[in-house]
Amino acid sequence: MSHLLEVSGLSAAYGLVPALHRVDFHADRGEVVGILGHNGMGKTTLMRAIMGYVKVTGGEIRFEGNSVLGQPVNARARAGIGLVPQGRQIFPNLSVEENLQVGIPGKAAVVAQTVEEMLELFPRLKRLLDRRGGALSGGEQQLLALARCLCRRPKLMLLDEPTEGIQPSIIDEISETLAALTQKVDITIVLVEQNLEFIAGLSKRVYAISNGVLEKEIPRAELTDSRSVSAFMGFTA
Amino acid sequence: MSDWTNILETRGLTMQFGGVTAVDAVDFTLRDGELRCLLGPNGAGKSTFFKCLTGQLIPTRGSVTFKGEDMTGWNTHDIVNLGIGIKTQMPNVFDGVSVYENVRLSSRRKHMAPQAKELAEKTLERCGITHLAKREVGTLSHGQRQLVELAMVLAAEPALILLDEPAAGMTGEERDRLARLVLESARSAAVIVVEHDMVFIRQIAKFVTVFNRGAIFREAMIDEIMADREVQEIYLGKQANVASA
Amino acid sequence: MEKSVLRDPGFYVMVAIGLAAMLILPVVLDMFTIMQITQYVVLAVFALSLGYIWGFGGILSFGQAAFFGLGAYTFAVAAINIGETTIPLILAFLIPCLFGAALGYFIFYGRLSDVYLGVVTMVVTLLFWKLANHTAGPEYAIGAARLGGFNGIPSIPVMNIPGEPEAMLDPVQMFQVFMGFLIVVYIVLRVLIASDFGRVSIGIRENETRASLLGYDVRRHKLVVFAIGSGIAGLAGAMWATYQAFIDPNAFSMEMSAKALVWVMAGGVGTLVGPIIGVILLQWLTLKLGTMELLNSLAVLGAIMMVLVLALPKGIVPTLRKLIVDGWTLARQKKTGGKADE
Amino acid sequence: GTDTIKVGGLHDLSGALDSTGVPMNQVFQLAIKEINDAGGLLGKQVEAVIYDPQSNMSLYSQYATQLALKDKVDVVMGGITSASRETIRPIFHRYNTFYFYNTQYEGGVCDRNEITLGTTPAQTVKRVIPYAMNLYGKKVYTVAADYNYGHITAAWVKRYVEENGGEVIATEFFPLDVAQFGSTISKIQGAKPDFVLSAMVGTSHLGFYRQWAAAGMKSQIPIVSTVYGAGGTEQVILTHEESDGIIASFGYFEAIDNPTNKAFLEKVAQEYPDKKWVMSEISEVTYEGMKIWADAVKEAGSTKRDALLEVLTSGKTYDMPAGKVKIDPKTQHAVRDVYIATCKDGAFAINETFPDSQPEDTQMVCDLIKDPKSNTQYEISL
Amino acid sequence: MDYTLVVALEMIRAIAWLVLLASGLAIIFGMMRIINFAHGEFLMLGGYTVVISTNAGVNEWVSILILAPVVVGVFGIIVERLVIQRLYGRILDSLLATWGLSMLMMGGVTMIFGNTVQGVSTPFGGMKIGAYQVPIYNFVLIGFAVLVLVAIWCVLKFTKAGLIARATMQNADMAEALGIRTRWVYMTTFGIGSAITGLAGGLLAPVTGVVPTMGMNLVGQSFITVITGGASVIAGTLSSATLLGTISQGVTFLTGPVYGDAALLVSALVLLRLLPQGITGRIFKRSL
Ligand SMILES: Nc1ncnc2c1ncn2[C@@H]1O[C@H](COP(=O)(O)OP(=O)(O)OP(=O)(O)O)[C@@H](O)[C@H]1O
Ligand SMILES: Nc1ncnc2c1ncn2[C@@H]1O[C@H](COP(=O)(O)OP(=O)(O)OP(=O)(O)O)[C@@H](O)[C@H]1O
Ligand SMILES: NC(=[NH2+])NCCC[C@H](N)C(=O)O
Ligand SMILES: [Mg+2]
Ligand SMILES: [Mg+2]
Repeated sequence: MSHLLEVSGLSAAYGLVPALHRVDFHADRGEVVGILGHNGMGKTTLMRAIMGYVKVTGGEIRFEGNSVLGQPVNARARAGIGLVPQGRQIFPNLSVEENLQVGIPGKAAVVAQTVEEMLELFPRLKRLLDRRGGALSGGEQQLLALARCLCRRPKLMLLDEPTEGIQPSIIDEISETLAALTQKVDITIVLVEQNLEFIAGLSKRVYAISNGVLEKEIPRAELTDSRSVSAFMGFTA
Repeated sequence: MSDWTNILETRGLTMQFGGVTAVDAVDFTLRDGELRCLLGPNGAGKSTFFKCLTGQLIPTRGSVTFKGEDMTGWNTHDIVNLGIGIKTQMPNVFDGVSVYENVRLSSRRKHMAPQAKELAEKTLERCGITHLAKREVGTLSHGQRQLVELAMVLAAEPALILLDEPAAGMTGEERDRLARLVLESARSAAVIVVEHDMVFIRQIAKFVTVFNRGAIFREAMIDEIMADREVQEIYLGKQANVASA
Repeated sequence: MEKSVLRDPGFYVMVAIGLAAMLILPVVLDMFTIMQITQYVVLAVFALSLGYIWGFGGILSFGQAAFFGLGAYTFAVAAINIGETTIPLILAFLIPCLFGAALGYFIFYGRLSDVYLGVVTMVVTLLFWKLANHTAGPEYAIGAARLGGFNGIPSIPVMNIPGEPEAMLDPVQMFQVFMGFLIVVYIVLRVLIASDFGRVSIGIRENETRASLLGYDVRRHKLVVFAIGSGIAGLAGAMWATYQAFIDPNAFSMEMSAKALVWVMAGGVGTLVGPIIGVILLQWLTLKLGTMELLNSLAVLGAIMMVLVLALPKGIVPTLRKLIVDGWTLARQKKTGGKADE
Repeated sequence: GTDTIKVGGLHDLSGALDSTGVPMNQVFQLAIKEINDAGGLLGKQVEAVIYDPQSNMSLYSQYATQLALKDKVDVVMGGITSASRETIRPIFHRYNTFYFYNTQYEGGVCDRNEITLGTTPAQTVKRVIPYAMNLYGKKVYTVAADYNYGHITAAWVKRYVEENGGEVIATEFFPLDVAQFGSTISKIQGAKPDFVLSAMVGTSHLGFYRQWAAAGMKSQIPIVSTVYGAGGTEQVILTHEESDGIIASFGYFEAIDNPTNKAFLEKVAQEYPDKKWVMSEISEVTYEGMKIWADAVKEAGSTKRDALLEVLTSGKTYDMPAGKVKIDPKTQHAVRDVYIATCKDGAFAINETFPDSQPEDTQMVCDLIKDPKSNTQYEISL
Repeated sequence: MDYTLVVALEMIRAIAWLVLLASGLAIIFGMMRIINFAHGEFLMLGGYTVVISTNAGVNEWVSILILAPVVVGVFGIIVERLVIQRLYGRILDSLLATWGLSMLMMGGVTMIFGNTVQGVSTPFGGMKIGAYQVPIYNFVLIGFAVLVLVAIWCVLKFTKAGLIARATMQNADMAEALGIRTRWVYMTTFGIGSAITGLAGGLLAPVTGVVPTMGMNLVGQSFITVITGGASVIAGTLSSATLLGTISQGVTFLTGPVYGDAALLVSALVLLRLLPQGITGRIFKRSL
């Protein structure tokens, strides 16, 4: 059977500035694939390319076996791809509750019920429900971004540095939550992270990306120590 | 200007938004040249505290004294001109112009053009982004933007540096460089660092203040804090042991 | 845009072109054409005033006409009363400049931004327009000058050589003097933009929070930029008044403001050459269209504007620039085998 | 050019006043066509140079200059609102380009370089006021356009009403863009005049007549107007029930019963079969202007202004659709037959005719024979 | 006594008038941040639709209540597809493009129908209030103003449409990532806004004459109402219309239309100075 997500020979560029070169990797159902890389190496670009924001100059992206290249972002989202973008992208003038509701398809009842579930997963948001999204603290926004993404019950989640700005204890909680999700509803995750421990804790396979090129897989054994990891990531630009 | 030993003092500093009390009667004191780490759960009020110090928010109650000068309710630019520099949590940079110009606009504040130029270049070097000097900031990656903003703060040579989650989105190596940078800057200025990255904190922290629910929860040396049950409770979780390892 | 004017060849080229036009055109062209071009020159100054505050101060005014008209009326009234045009010309710069400062205070210290700023300026313009239109009655006169309401003020004195009111400029001289004004305004703005003041303006345009966090007083800064723009617009208004020898409330019309926006837009925001080109292009069109009785001229002009916006969203000048730059990068990539330039 | 005789036409073909400008321009071209069909002038064809000032005063001054300096036309017909006239008149005067203003207006222009054929208050208002006062009574409420035409006309109205022992109980001025008259209509009702005198101009102001009718006032207080119907489109835009009963006075109405007019209207009908507008003074006089100028050229054998003025002011009478027209040498305004008519089913029916009325208002202040240099518009002061 | 009544009625009429003028724009601008400079011409188009069809023998009410909204709505959608679509997030370009559009429409309508069409007279005639006569049609205007507001309110209240539109406007990219077809959202929003504008134009047709240039005098008022209203469509439009309408009419009665309009402008200025985000930027924030 085919992979849930299969990226092959993917290249992308910003205008004339190339940012990704022939990236190949895949992710199967219920699997977490980690991606490490120095600043400016192309992690976000990769995520945005899969989601459909960045113009792809070559290669192929298959989701559940069929190509999504032609499709607009919203189509990919409806096909079951979810994104937690770097920088949160909260709707500043919608209340927290509205931020959650927007993405949920279906009847009012369904919406309300889904929101409830999310509040179970992220109790921190409970007391913030009618606060302006823009008024939230950094970490609160990050949590909201995660919840908002999960609201759509995606098959594949693209997480771009999801722990950024979140307090240690909650990072652990999130780690557990995500692990649980991959087990229960075999949700698939492509995870871009700087927090080695977090990425090590979750991902089955971890790749390093450097100057837009996806390098060889990093043995999980190495992940514990940042020095040896950077060896894999090639030297800082 | 009156003589002073504490570069920064807040008394009963309080910030309320409608019902929400983000900062609650905070008495905070910072000695000149001190490096302080400010920890605390998400939503504890750290960034809001910073905003009150820089006049981005006018505190509801209480006072802020900098270098013995009560500057409560001043305009941001007047406060900043007394010698405070801040790196905000969400990068605030000049997207449309080059990295170099960003930093120069900062260094030019205190120096004549030639020195400003020099200082700008030196700072880019220190932050290791000289190779990006000509790039338009809007086209940079998140981490790169973080560094640019840091460079802008340093180039202004402030007496008090406020860093709100500077290590966010930095990889191991950049983070280590950043740590060195912070320690180095701390020799010439007082610094307050807000961060959730314990590894980073371990590298720089001596005396630490912990916020919770807008109020000061603990103030102690880092090891004490890490060992503190309640702090682990509300904030650190398992990280405590990892980080102290 | 950021590099010092003195090291920018483009700057010298522009000035050279300007001077050449000023000296050569009168020789090669007939008087009428010169008068036509004079009109472009005047409006170009007007366009520059908006091009500056918008492109380099991030201040988007829907009401630039307020200052244009104010300058025009100031000049008209003063010139008719004084019977000489040098002092009126200066007043036509100062009064709008001061008014701009006052309005700027109202706006920026009231923390009005983006659309709201736009609308406030628009409202002020409408207000001027309404009131100016209402001054038809004989009771509305300033000294010897009847304001004339909807009809406006006819037979405004032609510019004269400073000091000698009798020595009125003939159309060709007027063209050369105005061309001179345009060049000066262009140079002043270029230098201003390249100066630290100018760079700060650009910074403010990019991110006000950061600007104030660096210790720059954003409000005062914007106010100054706005006032300068207003003064220049006023100057243009005065030139317009003396060029047409008549002025009416249409100087205050939303159309006037909108036109300025179009010129800058079409030519390219964030450039100074752009607005000038925009003026020449679109004014020439408007005029041509009126002279040929094919379809309804309004319709055609409208269509052209839409096409312009859609085809050249960034405006003519920046689009050309980008073409050049891209070509260059392409060439460079051929050599370096194209990798992200890290 | 020397091969043709050039005639300039400046009428708003687009913008706020196009509804008036288009008919004028069409009749203007018709006249030229006739002249050329009859073999042209001085052995040359007449060529029309037509620009569209788009109801925009700057464009007026633009094109005026262009006609004078670039096209070097021999004469210019045009200008609708007095505003536009006062914009271009000084220009033509400066460059000695002969100018015909063919619109009914507020009077007072005294300029050797201009021939003014339209009617003035002394010809129309002076007659329609007593006429209306006899019918309805002595209390008048004036509503007028807020610019010189309106203001000066209103002044004349006041003068004539008082001369006839009546009183103007109120005068209100409206900018040309006002389209809402609810409050005014209530005010008028409060003031209870015997009739309303309207000097409202342009399309927005038509809202007044419509809202007046909507409030059911037509049956209560009658309206008399100095410019209603001048454009030739008012009756077309308003419905009959809205326009019926309005009394106006002009130098021309379609209903004028003479062979010249019959023939004229037929020609117009076949030249512009699908025209919507009604022939009005402004248009007919534009036709006169062209014809009279041509006639003068023939007679003078030249297109030089002074030669033509010679002929034009010689007291010759022209037989026009509007009736007999003569040019008064002192003011260079027309001495012409003036009519009072009432709107019925959207068309004006003539009630009274006043043969060769003089432009007395202007004659009081202007004498171009004594003072040929004169170049102003006098205003009455009350 | 009856005079005060008449004055009051005029004021309410003026308010209704502003509401009708502004509602469509409030949707298009308030939700999409698109400055539709051709708003006046959209009204004009509505007016023409009514006049033309009525003269062609269609029942006046059918043309006002059905044809006008439909025609203008469809036209709006076409415009959105061809032009606006490419200009989201670029307030200015949209301003310029639509300004071009407004000229194109003025010219176009003139070319097609000529500048003079037989208008339709106001239905219902007058009615007595004490010594005064007022057009019954005023009540119709007021009625529809209310109706329009209620309708919009229901949509925003009982569907997610409003929420989705707002989200799209605040961050289209992110909305996309949540599966929202932003292009479609834009298109319908613009269409609806246009339709309402069409209805308004249709309702105004019998009061003022319809001419190609009628839009020019309306667009200013509409914008000022919307902007001073602030973010929220209904509370905003209603509050600012009420304020501006009352003031301007009051002054008009006391002095004349010029100062009435001037008063409207001045009060708009003062309002914006006191509430830089418009009325609903500060007061009744959370309202629709
Ligand atoms: N809009 C853009 N235009 C041009 N270049 C861009 C743009 N966005 C990113 N880049 C460049 O593409 C490269 C990859 O950027 P990307 O954001 O993917 O890095 P990243 O791996 O996510 O870094 P970080 O860890 O800091 O988020 C960087 O060199 C960046 O400067
Ligand atoms: N403008 C505002 N209106 C209402 N509540 C606000 C506003 N700004 C901040 N808050 C609330 O105040 C609390 C403190 O916010 P702050 O950003 O200071 O937290 P923080 O300590 O910086 O958290 P983090 O570590 O996640 O950045 C948060 O709960 C936030 O939701
Ligand atoms: N559209 C019209 N009725 N125009 C008549 C114009 C009358 C007069 N000349 C004026 O200045 O207004
Ligand atoms: Mg990234
Ligand atoms: Mg924070």
